[in-house]
Amino acid sequence: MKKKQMATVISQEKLIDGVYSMWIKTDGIAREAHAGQFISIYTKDKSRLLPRPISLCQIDKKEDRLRIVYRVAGAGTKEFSNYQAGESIAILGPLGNGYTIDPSKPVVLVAGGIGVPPIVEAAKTAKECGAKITIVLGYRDQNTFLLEELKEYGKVVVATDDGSLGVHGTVIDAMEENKIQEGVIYACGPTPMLKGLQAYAEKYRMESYLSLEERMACGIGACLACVVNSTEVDHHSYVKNKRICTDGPVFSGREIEF
Amino acid sequence: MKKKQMATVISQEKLIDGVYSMWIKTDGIAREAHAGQFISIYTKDKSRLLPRPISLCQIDKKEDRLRIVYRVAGAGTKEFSNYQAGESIAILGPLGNGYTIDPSKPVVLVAGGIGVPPIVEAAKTAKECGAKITIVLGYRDQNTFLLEELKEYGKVVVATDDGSLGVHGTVIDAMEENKIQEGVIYACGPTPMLKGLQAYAEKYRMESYLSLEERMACGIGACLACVVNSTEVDHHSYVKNKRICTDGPVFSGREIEF
Amino acid sequence: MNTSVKIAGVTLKNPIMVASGTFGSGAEYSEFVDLNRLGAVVTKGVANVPWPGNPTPRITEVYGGMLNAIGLQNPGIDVFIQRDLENLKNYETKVMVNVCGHSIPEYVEVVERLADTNADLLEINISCPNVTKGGITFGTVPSVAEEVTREVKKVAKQPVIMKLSPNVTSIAEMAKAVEAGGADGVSLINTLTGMQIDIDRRKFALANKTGGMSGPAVKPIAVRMVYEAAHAVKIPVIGMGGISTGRDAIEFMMAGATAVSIGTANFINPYATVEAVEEIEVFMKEHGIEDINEIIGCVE
Amino acid sequence: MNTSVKIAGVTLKNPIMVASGTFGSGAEYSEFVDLNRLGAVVTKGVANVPWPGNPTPRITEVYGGMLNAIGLQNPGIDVFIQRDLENLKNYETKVMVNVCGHSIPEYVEVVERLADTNADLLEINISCPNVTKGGITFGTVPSVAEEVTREVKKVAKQPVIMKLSPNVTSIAEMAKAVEAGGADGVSLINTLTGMQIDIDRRKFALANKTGGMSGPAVKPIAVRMVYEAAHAVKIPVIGMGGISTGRDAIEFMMAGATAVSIGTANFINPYATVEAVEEIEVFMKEHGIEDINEIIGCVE
Ligand SMILES: Cc1cc2nc3c(=O)[nH]c(=O)nc-3n(C[C@H](O)[C@H](O)[C@H](O)COP(=O)(O)OP(=O)(O)OC[C@H]3O[C@@H](n4cnc5c(N)ncnc54)[C@H](O)[C@@H]3O)c2cc1C
Ligand SMILES: Cc1cc2nc3c(=O)[nH]c(=O)nc-3n(C[C@H](O)[C@H](O)[C@H](O)COP(=O)(O)OP(=O)(O)OC[C@H]3O[C@@H](n4cnc5c(N)ncnc54)[C@H](O)[C@@H]3O)c2cc1C
Ligand SMILES: Cc1cc2nc3c(=O)[nH]c(=O)nc-3n(C[C@H](O)[C@H](O)[C@H](O)COP(=O)(O)O)c2cc1C
Ligand SMILES: Cc1cc2nc3c(=O)[nH]c(=O)nc-3n(C[C@H](O)[C@H](O)[C@H](O)COP(=O)(O)O)c2cc1C
Ligand code: FES
Ligand code: FES
Repeated sequence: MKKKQMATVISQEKLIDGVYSMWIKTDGIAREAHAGQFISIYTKDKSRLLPRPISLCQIDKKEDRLRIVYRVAGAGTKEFSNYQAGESIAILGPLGNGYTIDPSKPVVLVAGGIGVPPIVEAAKTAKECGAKITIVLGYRDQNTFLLEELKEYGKVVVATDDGSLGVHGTVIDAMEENKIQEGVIYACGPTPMLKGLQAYAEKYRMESYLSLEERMACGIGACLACVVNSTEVDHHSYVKNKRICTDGPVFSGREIEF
Repeated sequence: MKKKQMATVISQEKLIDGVYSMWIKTDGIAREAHAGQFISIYTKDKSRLLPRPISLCQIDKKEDRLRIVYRVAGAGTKEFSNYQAGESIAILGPLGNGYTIDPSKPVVLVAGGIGVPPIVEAAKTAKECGAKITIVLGYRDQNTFLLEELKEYGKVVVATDDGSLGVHGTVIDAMEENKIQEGVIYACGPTPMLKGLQAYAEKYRMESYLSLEERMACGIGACLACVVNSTEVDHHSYVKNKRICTDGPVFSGREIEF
Repeated sequence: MNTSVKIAGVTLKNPIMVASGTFGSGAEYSEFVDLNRLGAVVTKGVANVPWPGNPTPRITEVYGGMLNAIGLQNPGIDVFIQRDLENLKNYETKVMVNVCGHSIPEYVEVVERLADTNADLLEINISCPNVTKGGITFGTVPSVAEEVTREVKKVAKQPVIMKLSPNVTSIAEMAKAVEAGGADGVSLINTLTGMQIDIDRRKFALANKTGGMSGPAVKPIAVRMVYEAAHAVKIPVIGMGGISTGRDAIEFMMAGATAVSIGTANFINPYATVEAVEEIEVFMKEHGIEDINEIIGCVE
Repeated sequence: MNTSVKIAGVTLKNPIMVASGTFGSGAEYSEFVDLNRLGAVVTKGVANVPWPGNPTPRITEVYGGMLNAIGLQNPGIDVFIQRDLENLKNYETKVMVNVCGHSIPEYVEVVERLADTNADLLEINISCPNVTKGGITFGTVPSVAEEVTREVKKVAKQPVIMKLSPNVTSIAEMAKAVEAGGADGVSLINTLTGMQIDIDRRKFALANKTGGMSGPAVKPIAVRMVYEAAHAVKIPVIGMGGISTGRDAIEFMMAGATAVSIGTANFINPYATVEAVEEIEVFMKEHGIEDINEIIGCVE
């Protein structure tokens, strides 16, 4: 069940410039969460009132802890980056549908930039199911994060915008180069990347599951802020507008019209 | 010169329920301040933007430190009461005219409730000038604060609303009872008390200097929020509206029409 | 202690309602709050047919609130009656249905379809773009607002609450106009039109350029308008705009509101509504208020 | 890099001015900021004779801003010219004098008296209570606003900027009306009328019941209105309402303002104006903007 609750920061770590990793202790939210879901975090600065949606990077059900990895994009995430262990924060979650991993087919995890974090928990889940895992990661340059951790879960292919590491180009370029043409794509990253993957999946007749982003207010499907055009009518308004916060954030590539 | 600057909380202490004492280290403000002046303190909670005016209770010029004593009246002062040593706070000051003690006449310091704090520095100043000092303090009940400290500076007479300590009644009752009819009154406290003192001073042909309060925005005389009706035209608008933040907060009893 | 209030003959167990569009049709928030605790559930604006709404980004954050340009996305009256109103039959709370339209016939059609449903009250949102008048809203011209009211009243089986836009020179004139048209009550304020520009990208923050401002930042304007409307008309006023707590609700009631709606605050705290109900009870106890109706318009 | 802008033939060294009533006549803030750094100093509203203003409390705090009901206390035009304008001669900055009145003859009298002074621009505040029209403000009826403009223009020796009230249905109509009356520019927004009630004491927070809302909370409404006004008229627009920083100022300029005023932010940070001047320069460097005039109205 979704709830708003106070959680406690366990640890905060800077991964690279502008990207932070935080573990938080929840009161049951972690126990109910799974890969691909997100929480919304409230800021303390009262000039900003809406919570910030952040994906779950790791879920430790046993200890009821969550890990998030986030980029400082504005004042809200800047505030988060200043939290110290012991700090009490308000969160809402678990939100969204998350990834449903099909272990019977090769699992292709694809992520770009700040889309990498949710792939960690997805990889862990896939590995637990015994799936065959390939991981494709796109970064701006050689300042990567979570890369070493992800290597534990399967074969990792890297692409960088500036060519300083791995394939010079996008994750799509890397996938073409490595002939990754089988299995199911589970992806998270910027919209152009997801659009590219949708086409890639169609080209090779792969299934794809893409995690989308949009500005959110309620996070629970009530306000209709966070819609994306869908190929079929949605089950809320019957107008081909799916709600990313509840129908998603993970959608089949076939559901979405970018 | 007035300035806005960051200051550092040195210590915070609860005096009685709801009344706190805080020492802060300033960057020059304390050095330029004197008794009866005030500072304005900004809250960190961004829903509240205007600073809170608080009188100076003690001034340590040598160490560039100030002491304030304040009552939790609302959300702003509640926030202040949670500050810990080391906390950085924004302050504006020194503001207002303050008391000009005439050491050649008996000094009668009168304060009620949360008007007591500025009397401490006034007493110190008067003592340094070698004045004869009588202190009259009004409290709600026996839960007094700053009383012991003030006893160092002169004879102290106490009145309480419920009679649990000293004279049962107001500071005026205490003054009548103790036949305090000579010298100059320097006072701070709630408006009804100041009004009573104005009349008292007239009755016994004493001079009086009263420290007033009003809601403030700028604190420096620009916005005209904090006016009080005066007997003579003011030198800003020539309409008998003196500005408490700059023409005051201390006024001669003869200047004011309550 | 009595917390119940009456709006146009309909008794609410307490004055706390939700603001249309911020609470869906109750289903989503029922995971957080017991809908039975609310005075009424007010549903998202519904039209005669499904509306797709505006392109994204549909919302952005502003100091102390937000701008929205959802564009009244809704499934249309058919699905609404079958699914949303049906679901609300499971709760012991009143239902106010918010109605939108591009033209008077569209409003009338929706109101007619609601006649034999479990809707207790109708709230007519006249801040919708008016296609017959070139996109201006029905809610900014008194004579047009009066006309909508009159036509809706002709067919309505439930009491009609007209929801007023704050983007007007005189809210008192607007309230009087809809009262003259036969309204059974007014609710206000809808959102204030605002704009935000992303200066780094040189783009509007919202795809729609402008959006409606709501949240704590608008409260002082809303309280003033509720006060003015309550002093202009005899019909009851439902107050909203920036209410987050029970104390905020009481401020609106003292200004003249008979009931209040909590909107944007639900996004900030999904428990806001029930917490407000509790806070009102605490306030009443502390101040020895026997009947909440005592405080309505008590500050003159 | 050019930061200077031109308003009705008057060149400001940069677009940062102060909002009338929040900066006195500059003297008080000169202890904090070098007035020479400002595009212009805009003085507190001045009438033909001294006005005592309203009873206290005159201000109260609201979420993200404040309400004020100072009531235009001012020393009258005589003292103002002798003392305040005289003092401003010591600075190399432009001076815009804000003028208030209860009737057209009062406005005209003040404007005539300013003819041979060092005032560079006149800003006519038409949000004052209009005694001849029973207390409504001049600034909410287009025809009345146009008339004030026309009469003032007849006698004015300096360019006339009409300061518009946001408490209207259409700011575009108001801007067009004063343009038709001959205004050389418009400035907006003045404050939004708001109200606050102290529920524990069952009293209005302000002695005047209502007050004008200002501060960061009103910014989205102000940006929208500046955009609408700039698209409605050809004369320059001076934008204000919630500006605290250089980036806020740029947002208003991108919406169509040629210059901007900083008001309530001075109370929150007395250095706000000069800091904004600096921040604008930083933004221009970062974004390779050679001339600030490039960005005026650049977001369409
Ligand atoms: C389902 C979901 C999961 C997300 N997971 C992560 C994550 O794991 N790690 C991470 O770093 N970020 C994640 N984001 C993005 C994150 O929510 C935004 O970066 C954050 O809200 C920005 O807040 P701010 O106050 O720092 O910046 P703001 O000042 O609010 O905005 C800064 C910039 O971020 C953009 N932005 C603001 N809100 C959103 C939003 N809701 N979605 C997308 N962009 C936004 C704005 O367009 C603006 O350009 C996720 C977003 C969604 C919707
Ligand atoms: C010159 C001056 C010196 C002061 N010195 C002290 C002091 O030494 N110690 C102390 O405890 N208090 C002092 N005060 C009062 C103090 O400023 C207020 O209690 C404080 O601003 C309340 O802020 P808040 O956010 O806690 O409460 P709010 O929620 O803002 O208000 C709570 C209550 O306090 C009242 N209030 C708010 N602002 C003011 C104000 N500016 N002046 C008077 N009452 C106000 C309100 O009417 C309200 O009833 C002084 C005030 C002035 C003007
Ligand atoms: C996301 C969102 C959607 C809204 N949708 C509607 C709507 O469909 N119909 C309507 O009359 N008002 C709608 N409103 C306006 C609210 O009902 C309410 O009048 C306004 O938000 C002010 O209240 P608040 O500040 O408590 O949110 C909407 C507001 C928001 C924030
Ligand atoms: C205390 C105060 C006094 C004001 N006095 C005047 C005035 O005399 N004349 C005027 O035209 N506007 C006056 N205003 C309005 C401001 O000039 C400005 O239009 C408004 O406050 C919005 O800007 P801000 O949000 O930056 O403060 C006053 C505003 C405040 C807060
Ligand atoms: S954020 Fe409200 S519906 Fe998705
Ligand atoms: S607070 Fe602004 S003049 Fe006193």
